[in-house]
Amino acid sequence: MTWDEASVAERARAFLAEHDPAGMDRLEFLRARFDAGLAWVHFPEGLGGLGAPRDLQAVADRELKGTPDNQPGRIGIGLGMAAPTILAFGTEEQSRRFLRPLWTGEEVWCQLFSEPGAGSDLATLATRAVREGDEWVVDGQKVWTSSAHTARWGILVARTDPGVPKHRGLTYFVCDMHAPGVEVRPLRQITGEAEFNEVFLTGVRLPDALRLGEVGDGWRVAQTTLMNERVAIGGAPARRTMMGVVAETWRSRPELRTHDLHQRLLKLWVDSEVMRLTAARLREQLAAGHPGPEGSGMKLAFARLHQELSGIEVEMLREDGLAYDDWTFRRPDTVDFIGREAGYRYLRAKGNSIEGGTSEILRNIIAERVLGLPAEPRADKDVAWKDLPR
Amino acid sequence: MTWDEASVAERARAFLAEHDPAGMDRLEFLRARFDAGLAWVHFPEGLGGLGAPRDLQAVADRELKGTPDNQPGRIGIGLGMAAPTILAFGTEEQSRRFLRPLWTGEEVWCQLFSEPGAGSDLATLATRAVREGDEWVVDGQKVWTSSAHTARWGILVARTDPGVPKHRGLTYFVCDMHAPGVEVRPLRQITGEAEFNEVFLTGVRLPDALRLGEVGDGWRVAQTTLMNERVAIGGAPARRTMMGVVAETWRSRPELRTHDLHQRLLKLWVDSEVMRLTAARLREQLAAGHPGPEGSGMKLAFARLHQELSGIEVEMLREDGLAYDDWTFRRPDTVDFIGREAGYRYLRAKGNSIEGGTSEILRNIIAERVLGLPAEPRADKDVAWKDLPR
Amino acid sequence: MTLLYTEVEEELRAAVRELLADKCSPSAVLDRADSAAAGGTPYDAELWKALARDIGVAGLLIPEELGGSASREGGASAREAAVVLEELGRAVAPVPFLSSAVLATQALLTAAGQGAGGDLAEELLGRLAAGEATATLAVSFAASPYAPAAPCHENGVTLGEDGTVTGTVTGVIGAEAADVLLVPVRLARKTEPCVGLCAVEASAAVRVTPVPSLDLTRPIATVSFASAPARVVARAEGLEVPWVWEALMRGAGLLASEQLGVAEWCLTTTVAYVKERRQFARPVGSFQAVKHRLADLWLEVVGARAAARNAAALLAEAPAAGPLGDDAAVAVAVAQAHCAAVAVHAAEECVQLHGGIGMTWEHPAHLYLKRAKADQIALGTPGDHRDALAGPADLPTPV
Amino acid sequence: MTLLYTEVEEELRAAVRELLADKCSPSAVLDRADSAAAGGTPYDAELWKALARDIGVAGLLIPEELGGSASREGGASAREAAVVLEELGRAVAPVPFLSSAVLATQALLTAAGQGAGGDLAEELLGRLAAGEATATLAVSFAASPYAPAAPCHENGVTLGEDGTVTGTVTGVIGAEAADVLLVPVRLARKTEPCVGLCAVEASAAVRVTPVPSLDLTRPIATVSFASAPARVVARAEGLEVPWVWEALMRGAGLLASEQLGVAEWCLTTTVAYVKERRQFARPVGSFQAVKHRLADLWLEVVGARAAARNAAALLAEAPAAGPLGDDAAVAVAVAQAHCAAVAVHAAEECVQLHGGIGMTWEHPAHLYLKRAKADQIALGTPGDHRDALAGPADLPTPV
Repeated sequence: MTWDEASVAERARAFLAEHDPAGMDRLEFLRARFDAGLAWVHFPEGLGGLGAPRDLQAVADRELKGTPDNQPGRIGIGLGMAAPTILAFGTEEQSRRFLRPLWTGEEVWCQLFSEPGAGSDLATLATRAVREGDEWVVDGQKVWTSSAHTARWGILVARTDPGVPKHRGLTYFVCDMHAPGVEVRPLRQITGEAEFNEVFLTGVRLPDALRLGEVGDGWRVAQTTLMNERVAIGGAPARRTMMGVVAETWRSRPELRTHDLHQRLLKLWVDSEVMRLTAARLREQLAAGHPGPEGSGMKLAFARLHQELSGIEVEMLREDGLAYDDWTFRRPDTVDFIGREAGYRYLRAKGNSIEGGTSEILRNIIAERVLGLPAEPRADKDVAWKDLPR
Repeated sequence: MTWDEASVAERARAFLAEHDPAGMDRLEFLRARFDAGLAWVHFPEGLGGLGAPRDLQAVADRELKGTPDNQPGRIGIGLGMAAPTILAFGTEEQSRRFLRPLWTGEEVWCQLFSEPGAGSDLATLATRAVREGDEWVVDGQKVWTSSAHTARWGILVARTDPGVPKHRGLTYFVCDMHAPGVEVRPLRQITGEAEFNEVFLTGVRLPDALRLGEVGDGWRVAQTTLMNERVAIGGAPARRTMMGVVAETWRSRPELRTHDLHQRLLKLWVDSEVMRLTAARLREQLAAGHPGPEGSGMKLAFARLHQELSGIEVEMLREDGLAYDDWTFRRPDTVDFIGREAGYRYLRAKGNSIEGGTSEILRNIIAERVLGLPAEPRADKDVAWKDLPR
Repeated sequence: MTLLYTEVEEELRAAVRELLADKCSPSAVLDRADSAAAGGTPYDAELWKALARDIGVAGLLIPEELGGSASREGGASAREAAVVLEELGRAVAPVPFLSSAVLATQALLTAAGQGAGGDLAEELLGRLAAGEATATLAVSFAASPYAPAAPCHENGVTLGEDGTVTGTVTGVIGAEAADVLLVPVRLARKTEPCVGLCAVEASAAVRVTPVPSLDLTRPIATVSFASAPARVVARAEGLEVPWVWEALMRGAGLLASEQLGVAEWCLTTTVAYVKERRQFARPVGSFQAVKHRLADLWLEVVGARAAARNAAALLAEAPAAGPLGDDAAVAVAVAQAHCAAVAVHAAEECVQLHGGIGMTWEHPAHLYLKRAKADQIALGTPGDHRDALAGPADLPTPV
Repeated sequence: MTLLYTEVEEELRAAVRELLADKCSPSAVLDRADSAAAGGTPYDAELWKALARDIGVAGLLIPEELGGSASREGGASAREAAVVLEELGRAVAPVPFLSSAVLATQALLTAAGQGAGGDLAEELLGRLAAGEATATLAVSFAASPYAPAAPCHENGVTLGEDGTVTGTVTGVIGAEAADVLLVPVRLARKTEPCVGLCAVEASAAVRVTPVPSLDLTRPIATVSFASAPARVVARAEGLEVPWVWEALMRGAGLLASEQLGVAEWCLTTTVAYVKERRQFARPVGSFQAVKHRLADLWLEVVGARAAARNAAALLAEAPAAGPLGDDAAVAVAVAQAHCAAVAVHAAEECVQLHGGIGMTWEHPAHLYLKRAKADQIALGTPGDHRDALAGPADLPTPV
């Protein structure tokens, strides 16, 4: 059948009629919602969806408002990055095994991509995976891994063939974070928190059944993950925005107002509104099935806006801007770019133009893939990875 | 002898005592001033100077204030570019022949460097000079040549050996603008004026005596010219500045004032002041004999400032900004970036980041020569010019 | 409401673009600009006739019952007018669409909505829709929709007892092409300040003096009325001139789409040029600094499209006449504040990245630079529109 | 007057830089910041002693006759203090130079110049010059030199009949390291508003409460006086507190040199990193977009040096006490408006171009980002300094 607003709403109401959240265990309710295809309606039936248009998810969410949710903040990487990749490249078994506990939040996921020596140039990554019979033995170091300490699974890109050019020798795995040889160390950031981790992989044995996609096809699989990440970071409609937070400060502290700040805030208010409209138009395009290239652009705009706004807020606060709420070295479960105080927002926003693809890389992508400008002369395209200059 | 402020002032007063400008022909006065070494005191004796420190020129100028000048606006290219190059690379005969009429303004000079196919990448220029006995036969097309129609001489870079890499096959000449085969056509700009010309060189015969520097050494000679050009454009202390002009509009038209414009103008006033101080510090360094690399930076700052200020002025003028003073296709003798009306200033300023080295090229120069950052991978360094991809 | 383009809109765009490709090449526009600078008419009457009549762009905002194509049920609206303006901007086409089919038309629609003099307004709208006549609103193109004073006071055109108007208006666009001039006037016969909107047919009593203009493809002129016979289209008590403010606000909202078109041409043309132009044995467009600047510019243009579409969509939903709601007013201000700056930035980058050739009269880049800069001033500066947002955004001005 | 560095200044710089290279490595600074965050003292007493006594930086602004090295004839001046601040900024050195040797010292110099209480001021200046004592000015580091209200009113520290002071001051730098606190007070015994500057020796009656601060290497603290014994250094009628304004203005002018030092470290460190760091089999610093950004940043730093030197030179020429002339005031405002922004921009580019590593606590980049951002607020924001220029620049504020 083809789904529309009415039929999805109908199905959601029917589901609620049979499952009273008040009367059942939270997890049972979420599992039932998944099985009813109301988790992500654009996923196939049997995998938490109905094969319906993506934009009808809003209808299901509206109908199920107020019922227990899967705490998306805790499992953002699973929802935003692992799930679409598993759906696109996973086997039937893999999808059935992983998607349900991923969505219900029973199993947290993390991302094992970046390495100290491979940031923007991810494809040079050095973590090796060597095949031994039905297993792969993985050795290497990953970094910038959020939730690694709470994660059950990790999406991992490793080098399975150093003898071919860097993009061709990679393979994509699901890493068992409970396997022997997986060591997680917190990595403290300039905010004082350790939102991320370093992950050391030493002789970690992964069954071949945890491979996602073909051997040597890891780069293509990873692209799917990264595209989804950027849309997730830049594209989502925000309830509470950085502009809203800063405007609140402006309204509540008349004594801090100057024409200098006012003119700059008005400009940024316009920029925020333009970004909101651009994101709305992007979502319309996605819903209409022809995704525009605006995705990577949104993350660019988002980072610039967060950085300028949070910078103005600290400046505006004067003496209060000289203070910082808390330098304690802790490990937050969830991340809120606009949470805590102005100083935190300012420092945390600096990461927005680095994490998930630096703004420099995003500009390259736009220039080459959207505008069709020629690539830089490349020295590393056709050289075997092991022979690259280091 | 070593010159100081007192002795230069003394010499200037002595010169004036012997030469009463009121009592003699303007040109005679200028020739006498040149012969007295008071034209450019840092030039050697006999060539219009005293071999004195450059900064003592201010003393001579002060003493001779109010006497006939050489209309520097008319002969800027001769003074700013040709003269220092002739001094550095010319033979004794060439210096004696050219410098005096150059400085007095009897002979106007122009620059024959850029070509339609060789702008930022000047070294790829295609104008050929082929040796025939004691002469060179020149064929090619030059562009962006100001004063070409009034010029007696041009400084010319031409390719004398296409068989070697582009930088090594060039030779520098003084071009006789009255020679047969030199055709000058005005080139209209977006301002409506034709401040520049296209120059077509067809079988132009130049005696070898007009060669400046060694055969094949043209690139090095041209560098001297270009460095002097950039200092000339960015470094000179200005009586009337773009900031001054725009501030005048602000003061005289209270009804046009808004906080938006006010905040932007205050920022630019600070930028102008910082540029003035940077230029002053640069001149101090030059006078002290250790020139800083600030030179190319000044031209960058100068262009940005002119463009932002002239853009604000047109916006500030509202209905008056919709008008333009005059679109007549004419050929001005002198150029004044801040002359005429706001619309002209806005359009003319667009050229400031292109002429005499684009801002992009200047940033490359700063990054590589000042900061020592690695050059881009180059495909054209060791290839014979004739074999370069086109 | 959608921010995308509908199929109907894309068809309209295709028709306009095809016509412009045929009749409005850059060199043709440049030739006309030259002749205009030499005293010729700045507008292309033949091109305008083809647009207005054959394609019917003159009636996009005029209700079907008056001969136009606007209607609530699937007819045309501000959305279609916006698409036309995108194309006209992309071609810097010298036609009086904005002055006649948007500004003058909006003034008449507001007047018609008011009853008094409605018949005359409807008659005029009919002539405009049919392409029989071209009009303009005799108000300075630099007037801000937020300016407190009524323009008919600034320029002081008065309607005499004898039914003729006298006075001068400066900074008017489209006057050379106008058969009918709509001018806000003061009614002399009243002691009470009372204003009106008059329709004046072009005649010997109406002198249009072209002014050398920054924008070569849409110059301004000074219009002087010397006892010119006039008909009153609408009256109002007090100093309010709703027909003017409504027209300026809606015009500003649609101007954003013209600015989008200008910016798109500049981006596309520059990208194409840097792919071709080689320096240092590489395409200029392969240098990362150039690529990053064009990527940033692209992002600005993407934002401009979203903002311009939003303004057009909300204007399309607003009543044809009468004051705009807050949403529409905010959408107009946001679109102007953003798109005006983007068009100027795109044109400036276009000149810079073309290098020397971009500074020459022969290359069309300067036509776009001049249009973009003039549009930045037109119908309120970006600063005016930002200031207007302080209220709706609840960002109070410092005291 | 010269904008270059004199030989004497270069020798002083070399001595300071050598000491800092030895005693103030980034890791040492980071360790101290950690311990400070954990409640330890934020300042390095040993390093400060070496600077103050062995090199004698504490007395650079104090006249020779009082044991310092300042004099009109070839002695030290604001120029030398500026060079020291460049180096301290380059090392984000945790020493109370700005709070004691600049702000407190300037307040005392102004007081001494005024006669009344001059002896006490001179005695204190002698102790500071000798490095026997360290002081601070108990005024918020965020106070603007242009703020209309006297800070002693905002925080309301009062001097009682019994010669003790009571009250609280927030946002004070250098308090943890201060043996003497100079606090502007209201004199309780007068009905006429009358203010004074008091010297309070650190004691149990003076509570210094560190505040978790954005700037880890120069945190702020809250200072509470509970009937603390105080000596009056100076008095004034009305609400004027010249000692405070003069100190804040001169401090702002010299802070520009610290900002220059911060910006230089960030530029130099980033350039070195992008030369080493390879991605895509090339040094990151060979990518043109990175090169152009660093070229622009270099130009900003060049301008910052010219502006900071100009401010230092004009402060050096100004009388040690008393109101600054227009030239010096303009130089201070220009230097702050420019250098504050350059330091922040340089630190932000430093973090960005280091990529992930720049976001880690282990890398020193964040210490400079936090210092630069705090300095932007300190002693007047760039906006405050720009507004102060409207008069001298004759760019009247819109009404």
